Amino acid sequence: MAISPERFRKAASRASSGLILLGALLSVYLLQLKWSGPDFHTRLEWFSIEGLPRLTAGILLDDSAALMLVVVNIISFLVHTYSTAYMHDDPGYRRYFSFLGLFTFSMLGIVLADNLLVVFIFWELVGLSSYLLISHWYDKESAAKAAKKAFVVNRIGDVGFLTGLAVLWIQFKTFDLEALEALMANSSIQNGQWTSFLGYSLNADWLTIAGIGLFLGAMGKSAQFPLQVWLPDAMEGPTPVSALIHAATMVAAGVFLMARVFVLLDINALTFMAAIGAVTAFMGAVAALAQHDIKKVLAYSTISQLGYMLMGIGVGAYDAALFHLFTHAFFKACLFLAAGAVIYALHEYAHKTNAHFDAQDMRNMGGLRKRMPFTFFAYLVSTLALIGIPFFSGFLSKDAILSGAYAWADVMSQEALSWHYIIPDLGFFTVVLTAIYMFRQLFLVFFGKLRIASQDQQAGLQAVKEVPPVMRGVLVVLGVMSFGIIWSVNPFDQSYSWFLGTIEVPTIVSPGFVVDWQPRLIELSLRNHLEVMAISMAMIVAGGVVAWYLYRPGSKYERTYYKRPATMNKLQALSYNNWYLNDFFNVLVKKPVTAVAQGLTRVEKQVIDRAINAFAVINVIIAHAISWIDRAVVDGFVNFSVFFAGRVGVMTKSLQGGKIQSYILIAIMGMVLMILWIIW
Amino acid sequence: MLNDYLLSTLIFLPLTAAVIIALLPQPAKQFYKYIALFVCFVQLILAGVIYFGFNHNLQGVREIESFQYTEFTPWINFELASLGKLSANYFVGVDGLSVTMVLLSVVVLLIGVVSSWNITEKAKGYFSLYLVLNAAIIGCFVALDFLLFYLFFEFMLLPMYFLIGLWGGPRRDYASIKFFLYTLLGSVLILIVMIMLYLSVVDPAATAVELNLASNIENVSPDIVQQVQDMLLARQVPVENLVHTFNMVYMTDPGNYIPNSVMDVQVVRELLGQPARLLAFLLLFIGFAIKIPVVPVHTWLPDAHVEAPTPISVVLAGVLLKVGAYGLIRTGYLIIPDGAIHYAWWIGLFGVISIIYGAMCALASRDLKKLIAYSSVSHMGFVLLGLASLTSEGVSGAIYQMVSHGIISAALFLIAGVVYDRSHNRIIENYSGLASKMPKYSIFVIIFFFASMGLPGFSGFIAEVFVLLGSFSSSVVNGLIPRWMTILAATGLILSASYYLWTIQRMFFGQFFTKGPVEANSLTDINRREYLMFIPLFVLALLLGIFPGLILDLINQSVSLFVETVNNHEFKIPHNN
Amino acid sequence: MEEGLHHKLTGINSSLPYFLPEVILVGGIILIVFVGLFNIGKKELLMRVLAAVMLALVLYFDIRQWLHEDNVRQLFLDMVTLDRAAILWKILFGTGGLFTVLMGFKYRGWYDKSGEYYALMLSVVFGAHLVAMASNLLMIFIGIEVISISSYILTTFSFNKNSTEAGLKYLLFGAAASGVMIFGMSWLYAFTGSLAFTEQSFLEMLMKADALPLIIASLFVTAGLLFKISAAPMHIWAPDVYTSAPTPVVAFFSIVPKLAGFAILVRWMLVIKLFGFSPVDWAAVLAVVAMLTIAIGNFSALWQNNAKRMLAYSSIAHSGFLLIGLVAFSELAIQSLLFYAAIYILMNVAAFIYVSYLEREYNIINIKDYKGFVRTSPLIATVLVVIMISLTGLPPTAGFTAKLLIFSALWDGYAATDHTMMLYLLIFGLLNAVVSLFYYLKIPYFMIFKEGAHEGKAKKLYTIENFLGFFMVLALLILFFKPDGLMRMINSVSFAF
Amino acid sequence: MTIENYFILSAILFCIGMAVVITRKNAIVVLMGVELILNAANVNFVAISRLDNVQIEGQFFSLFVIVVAAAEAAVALAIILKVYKYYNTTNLNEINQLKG
Repeated sequence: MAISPERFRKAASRASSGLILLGALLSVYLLQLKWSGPDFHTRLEWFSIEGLPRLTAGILLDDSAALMLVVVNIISFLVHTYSTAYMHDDPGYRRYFSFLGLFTFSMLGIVLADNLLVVFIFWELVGLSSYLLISHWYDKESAAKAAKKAFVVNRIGDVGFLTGLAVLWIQFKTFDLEALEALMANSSIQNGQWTSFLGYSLNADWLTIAGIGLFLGAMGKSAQFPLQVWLPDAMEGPTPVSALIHAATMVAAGVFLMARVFVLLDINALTFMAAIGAVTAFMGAVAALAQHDIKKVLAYSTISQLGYMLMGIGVGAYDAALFHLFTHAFFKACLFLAAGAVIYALHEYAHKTNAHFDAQDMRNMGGLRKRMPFTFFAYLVSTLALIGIPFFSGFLSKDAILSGAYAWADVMSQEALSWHYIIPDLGFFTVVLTAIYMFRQLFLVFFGKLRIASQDQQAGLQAVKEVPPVMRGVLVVLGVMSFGIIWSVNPFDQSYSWFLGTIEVPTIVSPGFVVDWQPRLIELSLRNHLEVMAISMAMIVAGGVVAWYLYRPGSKYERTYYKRPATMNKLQALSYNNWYLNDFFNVLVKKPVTAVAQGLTRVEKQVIDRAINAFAVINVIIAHAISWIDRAVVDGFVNFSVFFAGRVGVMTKSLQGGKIQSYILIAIMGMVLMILWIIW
Repeated sequence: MLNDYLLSTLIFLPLTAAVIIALLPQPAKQFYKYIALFVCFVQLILAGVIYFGFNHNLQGVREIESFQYTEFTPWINFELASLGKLSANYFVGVDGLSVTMVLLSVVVLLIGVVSSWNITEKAKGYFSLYLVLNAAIIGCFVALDFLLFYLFFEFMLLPMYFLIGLWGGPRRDYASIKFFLYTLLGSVLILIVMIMLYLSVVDPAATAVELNLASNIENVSPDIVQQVQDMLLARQVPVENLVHTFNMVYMTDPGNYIPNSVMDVQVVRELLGQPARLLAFLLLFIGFAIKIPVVPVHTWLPDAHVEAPTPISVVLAGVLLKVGAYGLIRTGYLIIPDGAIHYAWWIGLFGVISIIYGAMCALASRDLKKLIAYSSVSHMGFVLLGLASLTSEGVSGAIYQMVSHGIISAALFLIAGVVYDRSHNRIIENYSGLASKMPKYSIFVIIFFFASMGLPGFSGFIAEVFVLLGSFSSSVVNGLIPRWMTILAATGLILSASYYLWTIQRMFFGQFFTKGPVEANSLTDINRREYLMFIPLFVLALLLGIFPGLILDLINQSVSLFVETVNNHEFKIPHNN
Repeated sequence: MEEGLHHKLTGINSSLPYFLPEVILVGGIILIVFVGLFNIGKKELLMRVLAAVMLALVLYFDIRQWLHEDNVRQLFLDMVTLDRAAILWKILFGTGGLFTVLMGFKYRGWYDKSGEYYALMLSVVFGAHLVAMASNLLMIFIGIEVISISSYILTTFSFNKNSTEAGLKYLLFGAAASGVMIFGMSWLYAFTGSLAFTEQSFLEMLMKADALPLIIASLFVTAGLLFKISAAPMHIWAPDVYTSAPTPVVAFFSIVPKLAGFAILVRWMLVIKLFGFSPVDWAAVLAVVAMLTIAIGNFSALWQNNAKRMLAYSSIAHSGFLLIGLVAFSELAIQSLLFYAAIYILMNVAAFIYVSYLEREYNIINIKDYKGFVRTSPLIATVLVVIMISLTGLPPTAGFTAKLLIFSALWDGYAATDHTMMLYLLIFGLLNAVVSLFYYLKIPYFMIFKEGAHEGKAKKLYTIENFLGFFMVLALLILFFKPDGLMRMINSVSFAF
Repeated sequence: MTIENYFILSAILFCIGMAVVITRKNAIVVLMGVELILNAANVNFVAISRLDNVQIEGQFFSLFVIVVAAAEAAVALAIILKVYKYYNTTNLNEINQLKG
């Protein structure tokens, strides 16, 4: 793509879309082949280091990977198609598509890799393409900064990932997932020592550290607390990118990774993950409440949903989490692309009316429902899916997670009241918040009047036009995927879902795991399904009511929204600023690092030289005589060792006073001293 | 026939060319660079011959007969009065540890010539000095005789001194003298150890000849060597028949040490209250650490880099720093493995400190070149950490990192050179939004910056990952490096991402403008010659990132023997509690 | 009585054939002084050729002795001992003398004094020959005084204010030093009743002597010898003399009298150490002296602006390095000392040749004046760089080999005796090699890095002394790559320990 | 008279000579101081030589010392004359152009 000449830009982008479509079709075919069949695994020898098992790289295709393949390919294809329209005037068009291609390639790499090292490689490449795509409009300072932030924050997670890899490596000397599973099953914990089949032994805590380390990688990529700060900023990238990378696929890679290594985790790591997931889900939802940027709301919502998924994995609801990953991929992509359509339309509008306003700020929107029906319906459908209304996909998957979480709390607390219940409770509470912020957005964007037009009287709502057919088509496809019926015959019960029916929860093999933990979870989650559904329905209704009350067209909020400052009170500020995490990072990490870095430079410059000077000061007797020579020293001999050497030199040559008798005296004194020294 | 003299050709070709350039009359000025280019190109071809003819299964390291392309010519032989004889030989050869370094140097030196294309001022001196430097570098990597190694090691200093001092930036005087003094200090420390070693080690083959056990050196069988060693241990060899040797391979064999000599392996001699061998290792370590450079003794590097002309920075970072690490491997680790094990913790610590400290300083640098220079400090820290771990992964990673850093840092300094050539200014704040003004250049910058921060797909990733894995598993395998060091070192990855990305953000992204003395119009995109330098480096970095086997296959056997040798050394470990 | 006299006369008579080089020297001195009386054209050249021929003859006979004499010979009633070590030293003196004579004497005064100049040169060489062979305290005294008195006069041969002042200082200091020395000798005579210091009885008597007087006496004598090698604390005369004397004389001073001092010190140390029974720990004393000398030489040289004065201090530092051989004092050490001495002659003379060439042709006196000289003559610049590297002791020059050997010897001495002083000296000496780089590098630094006024063609490049210097530099390089020959020559000298 | 008395005499002479050398400012007087030192040695040599009647080396030595001292004095006086021509003084404190 990058090397294709400018005039073929359209053709080239179509070709790449076509290729991805081909990929998508192939992946569907693969899914067909693979579905319920045995796992497909090939290995190629990659390279070797003497004395160690050979490093291999290969493809491991199991059900989840095959599904993920389809999701990635389809959404990527749709986004490619969408982008041909959305980006079509952009000067960086070719660059954009080549990076998009790079991204799709690396994402597929993550999905297919059979080897954690290879996963890590593609993991980084995905990060790179994310970096490049966020900074697509690199001349925007904020975009450049956001890209940097995304990469650096991800790096923090990567260090954890690497640590996890390193622990697995020293125990098992391999990164191959299947081999790891087998070896992990063969390792044992005795007296707090974790001994592997190969005979290496570590403190049992390292098993947890390995799990948490890998999870740290996922935290970075999937924007989990406290590393979620980069995702909202990443919205500086083009909207299709946000849809593909920062909503549907890349950020889900963390969840996917956790699913891949699920069997290797121990109970502490899982618990940690569940807690982090729940907290993130809650925090993301809160942060989404007070945003004004249409994409930021969605970004925080993504964070929140990713929190759900990781919580799902953490509570052992592996299948539910993956299920939510897939459903979420579609409806969130749909939401983003619809938001992109809105932005696109407003851009066109601004262009037409020569108005200057922020096309992403919801304060400028309103009433778009009438002019953009397609977009509105796509938005509506996927919003409903996100909130978890029955008949929509999100309902199925989210309820699966929640019931899993509830069952988990039961199991963990052994039916007694313990802190474990906070986790499903946070999950339920998030449902309320989700309903509130999504309805808020829906009302503010699509209902009421176009607020920017009320200020700019010349051209009203009429000037807003629906987006081109290509984009509309994409929205339709994605919108359809949000219906529950696609995923389950019985829209009220996810256990009827073909998805959950096929995906089996793998058995955790890490040593020290309670054997009946997983069966009990499944049993309990089947039992509490109805309660959970009831509660979450109640929550949604509550949320919907609150949202209607607060944000319905004509409400006080809606009327004053156009002129509304970013935040009105402390609580909103907390939400708007995403719990002040950025400042937290600044104060806790960035400032000290910068300070230390500058301090070290200063140390370089001053302290070392000063130390040498101080050393020289020991020669007090001669120091004064020397100072003027210091000033006279020119031409590059200004070096600290010269200070010292020079001082000695002046002392020695000052013996040379010019008076012959003092020469003799010095010689005699020298001899006398020597005699005294010998006699001593 | 060619194979017999391949390494010598590699060394003496540039020397000859340097003399030719020096003798050519002034009107032949424009040919100097072509001669230099031709010579480096021939070297590349010869190195290619070495690469493809290299037998992967021969280990070298401590087995004198499994070195390849060896050449042996007696050099200095005379009696040392009451101590026996002194023998230094012109003994060169490569094994897996050195062959990679030779390949790397040849490539980087060729790139260096290309990037010197615009040097017209005092071109004669420049190119002849460059070629002398070239010869010394190659010599360092192939020498198997300590004296020969030391000769080449010292011989690098002077050309470098002049190259920085004559063609450098405004503060070149200071930088060059600082460079010279620092490195000379280092080599003096190495000299002490060299004296200690050759007075303690005998050449069993030559001694056998002296003892009339064999007619000449070629006829000495392993049995005879064993016999000599037994006699040595039993103190049956008359003093006048001892042949003191500088042979670095013999120095790795405990059997060749004279009983009760200073470096003796059986009895721990003490110097200044310290076991002599440990002290010797320490001296070697400090000596080479200056060259690597390791943090407390690194301050010459930023100055030298900032002031050096671009091609010299390229060679300095690409190859010269590796000489330090290579020297440490070849001498410190192999000859004094007991010291290496004893000080492994400290070496690892200094590695980690270098990683973090270098990255911090890079973060605070305002000068692009200084930033890259400090990043070199940081990256060479990984080499040290990998070596300290003494695991296959770690050591392979360390050597891989040397190669990788050689390629990538060369490219980075070329990058800094591109801006400097055009605007004579390297202060990061003076630039913004170069991506719009110099798009192709920016692409290369981003590629190499990411390569340098260890992005997978590039060579640096493999290297750093294996260093980290190695140092992490060290705690289980041999218990040398604690795990927290690895985790700390891994945070260096975050820092490197921050300083590179911050630089990209400040210099290349955003609206285009320039400040200070920078002329906006002078900033033109890269030309064909610069492409010619960037593309091979890019291809190499990528190739090595995707097919690590290209290098690992060469070094595997040697590294495995190296690790085994050092870990299971038969030298008595001095315990001082 | 009669018989004794006869015996003595025949002894003297039979000694004469082995005294040929010295006889030639004396003859040469007389001849040159005689010819110098006539005022003829191109007198300097004639004198120079005459002196060179004489020295070449001396060298020839020295070398003949080297080739034919394998035994130790006591000559002139045991006043002098001719052994291979002495012959080797004599060869070095002859070579050094020849080199400096070839440098010429470029004084342009109202009256040509070259006759006296060369005659005095030869007499210094003569004194050095005597000293090298001396086996009697009287012989030491005479030899040293012959050297000294000639040197005093030579110092003034610049015929200017400074030169005369330096001559006076040199003389007063030297006179005091020799006074101290013979006072010490008189005490030794008192202990032993003999002046033949190499004899067994002398040693036995010394061992019986009281410690304190013995210490004082032997230190007094040693101090007189240290004066000749300009070692601390008896070095103070050197910088003044070296600065103001004519450059060839300085080159000469830094070689022949100094090495003569070492020649006798080696012999003297052997005696005074009393097989290790000496009350003085000579290794420690000399180590301190060596360290002081190195430090004073190096550190003072750092601040010198005058090239000659810098070289003067550098030669003091080199005395310190040579002293290391005496500190270690093993066979290896003395051989290394000889090697170092040989190399030192080469590099020092070469340095002075070019410094004096530049001084003469370009009036370059201060180091700053060297600015940009590389543009005038890259060849000379390169040669000077090599010389400076050699003086610093870096490869690929013989200066490195010399340092390597002498430090090896010191290390071996340390390993054998565990004398901590030696270790300190080793470390100190090596670190000082780094310090010395500072000032040695100054000349190349100014020559090459700095822009200067020098332009155009080199003047009078093709002179004998430039060629000589060039060959010396070549020799320095060759002796690095192949020191075997010289070393084998030195190896054939055996030292009884 | 025992031999010790000669030693004491010579020691005193030596010290006086040294003191003169160090303290007196006139170059010629300093030279005389040097002569005193030499004579101190001579006294020793001759005195000890008395114990050794066969070889009388000490006496020869002192003869040589006297001769050498004479030569030295001749040279010294010549140089001092020269110095006087340049400096118009023989005060050693003022003859210090060379230093450092």
